Amino acid sequence: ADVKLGFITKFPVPFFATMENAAKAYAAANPGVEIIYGQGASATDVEGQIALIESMSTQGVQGIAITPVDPTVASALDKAIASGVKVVLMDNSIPGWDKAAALATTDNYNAGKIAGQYLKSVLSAGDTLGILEGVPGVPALDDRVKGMLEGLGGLTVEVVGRSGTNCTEELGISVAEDLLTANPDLKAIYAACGPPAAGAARAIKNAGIAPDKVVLVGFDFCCGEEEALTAGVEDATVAQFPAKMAELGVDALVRAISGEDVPSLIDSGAALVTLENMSDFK
Amino acid sequence: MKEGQVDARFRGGSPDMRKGAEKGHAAGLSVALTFLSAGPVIILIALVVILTFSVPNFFTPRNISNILAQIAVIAVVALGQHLVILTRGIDLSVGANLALATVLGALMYRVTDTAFVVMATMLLAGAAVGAVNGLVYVYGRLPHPFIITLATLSIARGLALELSIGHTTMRGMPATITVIGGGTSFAVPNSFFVVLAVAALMFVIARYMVWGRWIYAVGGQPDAARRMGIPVNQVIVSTYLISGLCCGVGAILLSGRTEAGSPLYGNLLELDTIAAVIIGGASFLGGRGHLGHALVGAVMIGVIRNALNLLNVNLYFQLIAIGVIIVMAVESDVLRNHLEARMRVKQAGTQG
Amino acid sequence: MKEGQVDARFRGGSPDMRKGAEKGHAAGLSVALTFLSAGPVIILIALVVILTFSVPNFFTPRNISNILAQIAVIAVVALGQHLVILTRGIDLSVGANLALATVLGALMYRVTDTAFVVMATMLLAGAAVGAVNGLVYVYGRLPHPFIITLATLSIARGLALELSIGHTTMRGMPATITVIGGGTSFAVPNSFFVVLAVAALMFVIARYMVWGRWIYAVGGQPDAARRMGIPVNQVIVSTYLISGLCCGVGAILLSGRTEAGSPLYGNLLELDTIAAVIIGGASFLGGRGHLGHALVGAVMIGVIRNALNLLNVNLYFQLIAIGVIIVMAVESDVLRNHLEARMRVKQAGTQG
Amino acid sequence: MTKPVLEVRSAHKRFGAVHALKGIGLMAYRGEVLALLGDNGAGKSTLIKCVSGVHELDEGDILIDGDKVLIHNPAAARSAGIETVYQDLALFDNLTPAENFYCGRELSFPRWLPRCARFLATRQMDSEAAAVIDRLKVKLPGFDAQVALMSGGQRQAIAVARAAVFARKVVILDEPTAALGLRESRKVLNLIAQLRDEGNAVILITHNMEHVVELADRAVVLRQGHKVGEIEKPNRSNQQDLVAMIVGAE
Amino acid sequence: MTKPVLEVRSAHKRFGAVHALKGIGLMAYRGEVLALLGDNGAGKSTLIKCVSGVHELDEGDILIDGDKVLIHNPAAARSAGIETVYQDLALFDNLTPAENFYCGRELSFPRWLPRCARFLATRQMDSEAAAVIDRLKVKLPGFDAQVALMSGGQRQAIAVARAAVFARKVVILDEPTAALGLRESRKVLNLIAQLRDEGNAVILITHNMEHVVELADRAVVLRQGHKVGEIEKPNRSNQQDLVAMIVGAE
Ligand SMILES: Nc1ncnc2c1ncn2[C@@H]1O[C@H](COP(=O)(O)OP(=O)(O)OP(=O)(O)O)[C@@H](O)[C@H]1O
Ligand SMILES: Nc1ncnc2c1ncn2[C@@H]1O[C@H](COP(=O)(O)OP(=O)(O)OP(=O)(O)O)[C@@H](O)[C@H]1O
Ligand SMILES: [Mg+2]
Ligand SMILES: [Mg+2]
Repeated sequence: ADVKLGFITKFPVPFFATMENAAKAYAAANPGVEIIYGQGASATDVEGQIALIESMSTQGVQGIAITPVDPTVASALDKAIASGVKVVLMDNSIPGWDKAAALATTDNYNAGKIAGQYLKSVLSAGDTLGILEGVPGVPALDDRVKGMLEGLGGLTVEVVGRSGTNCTEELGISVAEDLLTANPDLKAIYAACGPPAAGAARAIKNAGIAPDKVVLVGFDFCCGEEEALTAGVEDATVAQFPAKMAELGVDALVRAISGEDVPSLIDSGAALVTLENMSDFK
Repeated sequence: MKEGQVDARFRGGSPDMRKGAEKGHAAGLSVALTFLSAGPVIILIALVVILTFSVPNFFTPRNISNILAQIAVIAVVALGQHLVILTRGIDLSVGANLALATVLGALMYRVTDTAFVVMATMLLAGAAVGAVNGLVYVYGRLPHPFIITLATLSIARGLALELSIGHTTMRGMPATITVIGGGTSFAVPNSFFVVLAVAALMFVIARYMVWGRWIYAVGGQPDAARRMGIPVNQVIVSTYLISGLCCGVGAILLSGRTEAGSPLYGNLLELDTIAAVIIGGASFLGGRGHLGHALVGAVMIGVIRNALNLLNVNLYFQLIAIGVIIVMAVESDVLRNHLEARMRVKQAGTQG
Repeated sequence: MKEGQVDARFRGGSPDMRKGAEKGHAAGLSVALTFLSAGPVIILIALVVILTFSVPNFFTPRNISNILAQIAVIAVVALGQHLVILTRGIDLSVGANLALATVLGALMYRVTDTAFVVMATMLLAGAAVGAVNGLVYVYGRLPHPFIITLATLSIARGLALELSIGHTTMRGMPATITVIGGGTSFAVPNSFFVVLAVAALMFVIARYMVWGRWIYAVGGQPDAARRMGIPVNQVIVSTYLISGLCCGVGAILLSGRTEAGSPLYGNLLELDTIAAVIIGGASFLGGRGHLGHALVGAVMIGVIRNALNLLNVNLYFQLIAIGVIIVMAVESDVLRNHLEARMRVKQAGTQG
Repeated sequence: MTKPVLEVRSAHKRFGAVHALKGIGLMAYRGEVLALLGDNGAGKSTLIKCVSGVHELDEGDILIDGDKVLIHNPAAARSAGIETVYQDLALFDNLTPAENFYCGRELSFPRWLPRCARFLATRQMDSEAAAVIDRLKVKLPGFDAQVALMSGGQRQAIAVARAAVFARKVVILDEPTAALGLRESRKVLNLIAQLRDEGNAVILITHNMEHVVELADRAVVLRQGHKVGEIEKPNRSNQQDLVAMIVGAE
Repeated sequence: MTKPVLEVRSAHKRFGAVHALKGIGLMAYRGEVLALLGDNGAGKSTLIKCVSGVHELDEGDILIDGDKVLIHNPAAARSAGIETVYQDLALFDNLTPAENFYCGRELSFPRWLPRCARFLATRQMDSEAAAVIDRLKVKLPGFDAQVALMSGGQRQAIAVARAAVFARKVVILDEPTAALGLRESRKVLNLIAQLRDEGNAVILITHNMEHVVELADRAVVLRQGHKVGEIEKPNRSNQQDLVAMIVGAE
């Protein structure tokens, strides 16, 4: 192969599996490109990603495309760059670190705004909103919440709950149940990732609340959200385009290695998914 | 730790011991003692009373029902974990085991929608991982079950991820399973009845069956058990098998509740279940402790989490609060134990 | 488990015991025995040899240097964990403790860039959490350290998250810390020298100082230690304190390596360090085991992970492979022990 | 002489570098008390642990009623009719005396189920254990207290009583009176006589010459893993020979 | 009579419902062996555990050299000059005999450091422990073997020797010869005599009347937590009285 690349994703959820598959498709379509893959074990596996960066450098890759799980993998990337490896970030940036050849991302903050704008369109001032956060401390997931709040754009809703779910369905159900118990007249729930959104849908169903009484907005369009949308319990979600993100990221990396100029920010975009346009996103 | 403490702990541990001294005597003391000797349960009751008055919506039928549904999985798996801990062991693999079982169940659902077959798959999967734990530990003559159950944690999680189609949540479960895991009867979650049934079965085994007696004997003094002709190896293997089976039951409950199987389920379940067992008042010493402890501990964890959610406590502060409350709960039980021991001395004194 | 095994374990555990029988005798046997009695180290060496021949790029100076840097944190924290395990305890809080220390260090860096102050902050933070563990456990008369260290796990993680609110990143560390945690000397990571220094210090304490002897005594027979006038409580508290201090050292190494602090660091470090201690051949029984064990175990874990990364094994399969390899490593050590015991009998036979 | 119910032939046992038994032979007959004597570390406990299945012999044979048997675990020994009171008692600290009594051989029902799946006949076990304890006139602080809290003597009494209940062929007692008071010692000695009269072969390990002289029909002396002598009908007059054998020519 | 070095006054101790000591008084004098007798469960071990700081008395006083002292932990007892050989020995299975000897009172240097931070004087401890073991003529399988693997007698010998080394005022021995062979028993008895001659008050708990008659200057008898009698100079002729006291009027 002409170029050997490393492709590192965060942790085992479908989103990153989709990215990996897209990269594999890219490699298959471009015979000169060889890609080796790595993945962290969990949403907080910083040390795992660092070890992957190091061992890929050891194996002599010319470039690494990575979805950094945490800003603090930067110094490992610095070392790789110092030894002549090109780096492309995907999914999210590393604030204050500008040595990447390019960043291919859905801006999570902007994507969160999309959800916020949707909520603004269906809620009125003074309504209650519960938030199911993702993994506490992970910037990309925090951005989704911050962006949503920004997207509400001046509409004053009352945030009656913010709990972490570790992006799991189990905790999503429990936390949503407790939200509904504490606030029987809850108007809306926003979940920062897919599994807890599906969990919240189930909690609403279990509580015997009519599907149209609570506005449920999720993120990721995965992991059971499709069924929830179909059933009418979930009202909307935000989809990213992981395959596109991966393809663009790897492509930018290959071009950067061959000396071409690449744009430093590549936005793969995000879009609002509702029952009506759902079929376009599968 | 302290020698004097041993007495108190033993007394706390064994319901049998209490009967001895309870005949006649100063009524007040006696009432207080009966109350105190109820063990960790009274800490739980105290907690519930406090929360009822301080947390709005806490003591409502709907919320109670929610709590019961939320703790069902932890409770069932903690019961199995307790058996393992009774034999001085530990089972770190429970969470991954449960995840693998739900994935296999979901795969089986793609083949057939007969609820029985899907349930059997999950139970078998759980038991199989448990059996591997027990067999490798005992016949591999490993120094401690920590290693093998840590290994199966890793292996089962890997397998579950590998097997789950698209490495993700797999939707769909037979209706019966959904009813068991997610339905309610008389406003009480069905899963709670499953917990009760498993607990009752375990209680009968532990208390009235030869095999249960052997578990206590093996936990109490493994060497002596061997010398008394108890099949120590088989007993130990059986506890891991049962723990695995409980993971299978937990898998049925969870996948019924979520109508799905997922390789990500059961994250950190090992810490939750061990904590439940220990909070409930069991001991790592082996051979000591009542199975009810595990239930009490699981309910306590569930109640605390639920109350913090109801109170809209900020996420990070929840982590801090859970830590503090758990220590306080255990510490109150320690103090309760001391109080009980002291009152017992006093009572004996009044009897002359 | 089996009674016969006890001998083998003791023999494996204590280097002191071996001296006794080693005088004169059939040369071949003797060589084989010396080799076997090196303990888990030979399993590690065997592993490295296998990997050198089967994994490209494995035995290169650069990769070895990487491995050493990767294991430094686990190794340092495992040393402290080992002390705790020697007294029959467990410290679940190490990962969260380390994370909190890095966050506090990063915050302190925003105040001053004096490396000494930042390092002192991290060490103090680590020691403080450790002291809380020890003090609450001992003076709260808790039945087992599991509860309190699980609670501080939760509390420290929550505090670390709470403190880092408003900082998108906690990047930036004084140059000295970056050099310690991330630099190399003679192509060897500086962090490795720190590990060696900590290990050497601990070794001297454990082997040559009164306090180390007391740790072994308390671990071996807590009751007897109390009767012999050893300040059991203080000794136990001190082990948790040291374990916390090791987390502080780990925090310096990690934040130096990443040039940042983060509340997410040290995830599951408790399982890794306990596994390192146990894989290295120590025992949960208390009072048994050489501190070198923890190092060997940490290196073994690091080597396995690194080799799987080099082989580009996918994550799911890595999880499976790590589980299998760890069990195999421990099992080989068990078999090595048996072989050693058998050869020793044979050797004694040839002597008449 | 009749056939020995238990015979050990040229038994060897090593623990690592320690050669604890160096070719020991032994015979025990029904209706007879055999005293096994020797100084500390002579190998007495090791020998009887091999017979009762705790250790396996490195070399040598064990014969029961003249047939070679393989005793590779304690269950095998117990089902071959060998009951043992261990020097360390092998009691379960977390169980009550009654539970200790029947541990490993619980009375249970229904019979057609495999052992481990049967229900405990708790009431029956309690009353039978109480009867035995009563017969031995041991005072316990409470019959449903855990054994952990009992005095050394009380614990020893429980262990001896347990073996007595199940005795069928051979009863081995490793220093059964070591921790006992005068009254309890007397009871145990009476019990040993009774076990002998019931036709058991009793092997008694003790350091108490009084007891040997009073009860033993034969005495075997071990020293440093060797059998150094055997005396028929020990009594006051040959007691000195015994002591000399035990202590060794000095 | 001289002043007692150790005095216990109306000691009471309860364990839950068990009233183990019911107002016991006791005096021990320097240069004298006091036998503490009583049947199993009489409260002997409880009494001496209270004196050596393992338990605290519920009521009653302990006086040393005539002064009331508070002994609330074993370290206090040891530094008040009370050495104890416990019935369960209190040995460290994971340490070698020499390490056991000095455990809690390690020889160490440099002196100006706080105790716990000093270095172990390993060589010196090894040689001194070896000398004591030698004097007691105990055979150990290897001087650097762990205590876990030693026979009951060997363990007991180590525990007794440990107390002997540090004896200063009062030495308490709870059934020290229970597990010992003839030779080792003799050595321990000689040691007791020696401790007495060195001016210690020795309190000996035993069930062996031979040893009482041979060594004791005075005997105190407990029964069910009460002190039921005291006999000066026990000998063959009043031995029967002692036995009657121990067993109780029946
Ligand atoms: N499990 C073991 N491992 C190693 N050595 C052992 C083991 N058990 C016993 N020994 C050694 O074997 C020898 C014989 O011990 P044994 O316990 O049989 O003596 P004994 O005659 O019963 O002495 P005592 O009268 O003190 O009980 C001793 O030197 C002892 O240290
Ligand atoms: N820690 C404890 N908790 C509860 N009861 C105890 C405890 N220790 C002793 N006892 C009880 O106190 C009573 C006296 O016991 P102690 O051990 O003092 O007897 P002893 O005279 O030493 O007997 P022996 O000769 O058998 O050793 C016994 O009934 C015993 O069961
Ligand atoms: Mg013996
Ligand atoms: Mg006693």
